Amino acid sequence: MRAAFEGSQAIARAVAMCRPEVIAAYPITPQTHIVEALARLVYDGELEAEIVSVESEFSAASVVLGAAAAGARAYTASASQGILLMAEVLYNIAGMRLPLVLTCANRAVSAPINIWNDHQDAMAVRDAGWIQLFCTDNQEAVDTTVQAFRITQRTEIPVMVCVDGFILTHLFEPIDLPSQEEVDRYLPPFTFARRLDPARPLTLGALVGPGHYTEVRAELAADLEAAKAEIVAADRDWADITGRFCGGLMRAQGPHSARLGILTLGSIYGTLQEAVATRPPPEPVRLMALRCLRPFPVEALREACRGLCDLIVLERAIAPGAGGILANEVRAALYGMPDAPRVHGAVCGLGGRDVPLEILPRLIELARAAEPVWSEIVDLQATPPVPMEGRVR
Amino acid sequence: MLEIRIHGRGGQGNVVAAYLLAAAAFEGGLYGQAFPAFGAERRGAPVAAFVRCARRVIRQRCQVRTPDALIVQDPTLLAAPETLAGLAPDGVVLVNAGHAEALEPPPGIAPSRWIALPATAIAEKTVRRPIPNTALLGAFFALTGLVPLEALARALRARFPEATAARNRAAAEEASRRVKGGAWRRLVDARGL
Amino acid sequence: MTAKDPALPQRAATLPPGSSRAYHTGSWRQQRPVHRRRPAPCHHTCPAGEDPQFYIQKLQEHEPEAAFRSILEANPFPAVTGRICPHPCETACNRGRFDEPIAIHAIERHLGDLAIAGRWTAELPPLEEDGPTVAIVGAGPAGLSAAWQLRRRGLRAVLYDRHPLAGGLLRTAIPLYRLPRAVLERELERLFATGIEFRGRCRLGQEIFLDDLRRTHDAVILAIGLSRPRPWSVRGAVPGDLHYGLALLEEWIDVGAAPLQGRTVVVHGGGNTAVDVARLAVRAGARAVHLVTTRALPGDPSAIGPEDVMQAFPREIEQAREEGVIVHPHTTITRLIIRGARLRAVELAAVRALAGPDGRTRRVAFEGTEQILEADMVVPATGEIVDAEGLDRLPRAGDFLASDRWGRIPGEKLLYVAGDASGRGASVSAAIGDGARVAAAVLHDLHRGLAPSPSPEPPIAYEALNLHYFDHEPRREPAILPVPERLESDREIEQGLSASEIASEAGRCFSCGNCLACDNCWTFCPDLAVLKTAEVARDGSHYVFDYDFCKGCGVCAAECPCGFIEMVPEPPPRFAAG
Amino acid sequence: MTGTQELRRRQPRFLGLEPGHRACQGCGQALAAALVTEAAGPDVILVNATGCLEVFTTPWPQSAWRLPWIHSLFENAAAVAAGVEAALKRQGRPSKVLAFAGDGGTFDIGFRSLSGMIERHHEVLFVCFDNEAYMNTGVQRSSSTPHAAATTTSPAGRKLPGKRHLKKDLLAIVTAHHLPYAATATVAYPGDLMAKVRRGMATEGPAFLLVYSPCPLGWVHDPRDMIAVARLAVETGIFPVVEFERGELVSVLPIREKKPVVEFLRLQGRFAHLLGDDPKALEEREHLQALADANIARFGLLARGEDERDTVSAARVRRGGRIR
Repeated sequence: MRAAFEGSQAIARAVAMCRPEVIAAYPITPQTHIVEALARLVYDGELEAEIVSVESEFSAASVVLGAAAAGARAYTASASQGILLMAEVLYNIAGMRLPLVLTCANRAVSAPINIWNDHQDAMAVRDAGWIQLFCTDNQEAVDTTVQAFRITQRTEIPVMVCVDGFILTHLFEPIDLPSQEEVDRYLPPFTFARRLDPARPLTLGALVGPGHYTEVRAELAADLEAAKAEIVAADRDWADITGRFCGGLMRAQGPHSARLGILTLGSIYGTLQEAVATRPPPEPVRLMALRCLRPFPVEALREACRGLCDLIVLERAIAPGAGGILANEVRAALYGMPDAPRVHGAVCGLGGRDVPLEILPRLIELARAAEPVWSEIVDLQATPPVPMEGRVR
Repeated sequence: MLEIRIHGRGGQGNVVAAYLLAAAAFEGGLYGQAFPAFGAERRGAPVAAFVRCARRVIRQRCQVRTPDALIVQDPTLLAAPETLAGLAPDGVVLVNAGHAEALEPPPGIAPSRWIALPATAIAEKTVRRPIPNTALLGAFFALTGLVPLEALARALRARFPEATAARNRAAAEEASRRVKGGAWRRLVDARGL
Repeated sequence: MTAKDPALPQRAATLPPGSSRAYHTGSWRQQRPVHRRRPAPCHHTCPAGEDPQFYIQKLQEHEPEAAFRSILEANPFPAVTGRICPHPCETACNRGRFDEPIAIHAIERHLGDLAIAGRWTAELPPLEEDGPTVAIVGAGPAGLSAAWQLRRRGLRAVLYDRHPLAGGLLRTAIPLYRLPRAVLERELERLFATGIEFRGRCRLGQEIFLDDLRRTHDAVILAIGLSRPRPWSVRGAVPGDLHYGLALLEEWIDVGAAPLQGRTVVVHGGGNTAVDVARLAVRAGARAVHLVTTRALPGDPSAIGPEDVMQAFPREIEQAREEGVIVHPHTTITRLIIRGARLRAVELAAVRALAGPDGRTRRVAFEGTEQILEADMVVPATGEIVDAEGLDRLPRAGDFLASDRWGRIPGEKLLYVAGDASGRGASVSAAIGDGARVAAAVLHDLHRGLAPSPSPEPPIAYEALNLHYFDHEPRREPAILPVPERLESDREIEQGLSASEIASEAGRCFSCGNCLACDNCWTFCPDLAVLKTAEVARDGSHYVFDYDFCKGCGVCAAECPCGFIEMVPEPPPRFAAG
Repeated sequence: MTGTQELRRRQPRFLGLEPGHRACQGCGQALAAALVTEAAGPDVILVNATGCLEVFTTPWPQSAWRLPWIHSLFENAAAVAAGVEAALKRQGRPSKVLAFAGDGGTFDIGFRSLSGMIERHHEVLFVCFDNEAYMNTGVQRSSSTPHAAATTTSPAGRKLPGKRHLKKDLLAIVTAHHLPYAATATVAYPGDLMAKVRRGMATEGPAFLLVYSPCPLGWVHDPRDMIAVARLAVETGIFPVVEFERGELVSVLPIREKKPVVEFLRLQGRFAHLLGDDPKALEEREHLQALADANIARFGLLARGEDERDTVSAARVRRGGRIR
């Protein structure tokens, strides 16, 4: 059903259609609208689930951890400081291979305190052992949320769905919501083989010494690699039902002749698309959006970069003292690839700074540099967002 | 594409106005996008929201810097330079003002592009609350003919309980009768809508 | 599921339940707990060698017959000793330091009476028809006990006694109100039903002769007791109509008469016989009865030691005084005032026992403390000596026949002396114990048994118990017949305890040095290395240590209420050969 | 199958904790956990915070647990248990949820999630095994460490003799949540302990049980004295054994024969520096005695005459086993 929704509302309805049994969360902007909407559904009796309104994100993550271990489909959402407060538990959930879904309404991490969007929070936990999927718009947010529940159930690896805070969570636009019937057809009832059960008592979370720790970690690493196929399959099967495709591991658009590519994460992709369409650059450009940050889709990325001379990695996060986080991972991924493109690192939109259409020419300019650009914050001098100085004609 | 910026104060239903505008556009068969200038503002502070309408999917997520239309829910906001900032050369302004006749357009804006309306008074009469947003929307749709008023009515019903929706619809209709229908039609045509 | 379950999801180091059982933490141990049974004080002090702790346990386990049988191993007359024994076991009882001792004698008596009522018997081996036979002279407690022990090992014993019936002083010298004869008869019947022979009216040196007995039997035990009164006079003077206490007592018990009607009687002596005579005097209608003894009353702090306290059982002295006997402690008779042949009065003087330079105590009568006590009869009861008629050749030791502690008479083969005649008597229980000890020696000398066990292990100390697990609870005292009723009949004075009172008393037992089956070790083991057994384990406990997991912390030993668990160093590992 | 294995199979007792765990000799926590799970099992799910208990029961590849058991982190046992409980509730499964943590995971780092769990009224029995310091990391002081006790981070120094602060009154904080059931117990009185576990299990809503669990390593006492130390803590008034319902004191374990605190101190190396006759030691001794007396006065711990529920009666044994 196509209707106009605020992103958070649409995500909440998608979660509800996946029939979660336990939902736990702690309020933090800009995630709040999602959890409020879910609470409303439960309190109105439209959703049969336990809502656990915890005293901290730490407990939110812990509650869904326990619920998943007890064999319940579990969901939580957070952002920014919340994700960092959860960090210890996030590693734990993945290490224990507990299936559950978390929506991260991406937001900057203080200090300075800032409630607006960037990707620093998701980046901070990218090595926790989770699957991390980024959404370019709310339609993808909805579709990816449904897919996430199937992926986590099949892989026993937790899935973090990253949605740009405010820019998507608070964006009101027309969205195709799946029908309950479609979701039920796609998503089997939740089961968990290692469920806590007195009838079959197991010990979960044992102490593992040097003699076996490596093997357990290797198991997780290998299974995350293998999860790529499951992520692609989940997207394909969902497309078979809804006709909507989220790009599997990553999206790419643009002519084969293009020598310049721009790779980004999340909602900037739409702005770049619009910019290319409305302000055609002198040379063709290939636009790419990485959907799957973890596991990192090395093969897909190399495939998408074939024929490029320059690749600009545009990202909304930074590793102070090491440049762009994604840019560095891309460089590593392309290392040793025959005719690998030059990789330019571009950082923008930190702490919610508006990324206007005018970003495109700046990027193209960047790629013209004689030497590859290691890392540059491209919107340092950008026009500040409203309030701004008046220009009355 | 038509880009609209709505200025108001926290608590005046600024975001709701933006969402309603986009929802009405959607109901009228257009693609509508709305989002607030996400702030940490509290009640009373100046706030802005953005709306885009087009006949195709709108992909950009950036803010509206050069609006084709401004909806100003509180005339005192006109004192702040950013309120009128970036208005397109042929852009229009709809202002809520108690004494509409007394309010002159600033230099550089032709009277034809300037309409003041006692929306709060209308709201107090119809909605029985001093929330001018739906009255302003009614007037805006009448002036631009962007979508029929019925589309706004559907959007109102989707968002509010029956009675509230009806009262707001009354406000919109009352306001629409106070303005010259289609006065700004040319702007809308010029934006391909 | 200690082994790996193939169906088990192994992902993320998931583990099967209880799999730690494959890991034997017992290898950490440097010391290990063991059950070590140690004699309870009651067991250690019982002259007859009974183990009250054990029979109280059996009673609590609802096995009264097993409890009774355990007594029979040491003593064939629980119903008798339960009545007349001074029960030193109760004096030694650890519970006495906590609140009051267990009423052990009442429990023993209860079991004895149950056995009589239930006609319970011991399980014995068949008699060795052509095996050795042992002659026992004297069918008193010591002789009967020796015969019983020999019988328990299948040997034939023949008892000879000068009286027509067996029992010795149990029959002739114990007042009926202390030991109803029916009780004695039943226990003797049970004894003789096992094939022990009795030949009455055989007085040594008249009907039977030692040499004949030694010829016709493989061994001879002399259990002849002390039947001759120690000669008595005061500065050589004796009244014309002198009656010795023991004779009066035997006559009274036999025919129920004594020439004491209306007379003022002074009994001289502080032993049980003296007290019994004083009490019979009361019953025989004496006007007044005085008991004069050089020793102190029990509990008198001025006594310098046990040897300065009356030997009679405290409860008997107490009852005698209740009945009107006037006791003169630390007093002696210094002169008899006789007119013609008749006694008119006795002169008494205060006496104290003093430790002499040689360490032995001597008694001194203090000049100037004399007083005159009008009396027309004085009855000496100052003890008896062995009647050596027909035994002239045998070595003597003072009033007794000489022997080693196993009863072997020096220079004689297979000739023994047991009981009072050996000087090892002092009480019926002691005589029973001595009879058993001598029997053990006989069995050994006849190659029918091991060497008599050496001196027993010391009893477990009060401090070795963990008393946190016990609460104070009063001892149940048997009912005592009121004085008027005592005097008008021979009814038994001390009553028994009811079954429920007996159960309560048994419940007060600390089970010193033996398993109480209280579950403490089972409950408190942090390593779950103590296992409870449905039946009694080999070591007499109700628990088994699982050394695969015991780390040797010692909590079980510390919290065992009974001192039954001991920590011992871990033995060094034994390496398999090759 | 050997005799002992066969005998073990036939034990008339449910074991939630199996032997072969790696606890120290005389570990009070191991005993406490065994007694608690014996009383609670078998239809329960255990959630265990990081700590000695977790480490010594589940070193891969062996687990000492006979019950479904999960360990997540140090500070979130209550929250994980809340999640398990929510799942069971949603699925209509009847099993009961127990959360285990040491004093660190309860008084300190785990307190936030404990408070949240109780406030949200989850039907969880939270059991704190209180051994009064961070034993798992090598005996560092916690907010549960008693005043003047020596730990590696509150050593018996020349200037400062042991911990400077008081033991946190956690029970007062917990009962302030107005929860249905909260109590203290100790390994020295297993009957009382197990009865309280059953009461906690029967409680609708959150229940809290603080179990005094001696640590021979950290308290520096002979392992064999484990029970004696716990018993003296009660008999001196140092550790009040009490029971609260809806924040109201409903019962105590009365002390029949009160013991001087010094008897308790004397058994433990962590108080060794208080046994001398220098003024400082004397003052601290008197302080601890005063604290014990204050407990006794506050909770009315002295038995009036002989009470069938007092310290002596509660410990009493008889032939044929303890009344369970």
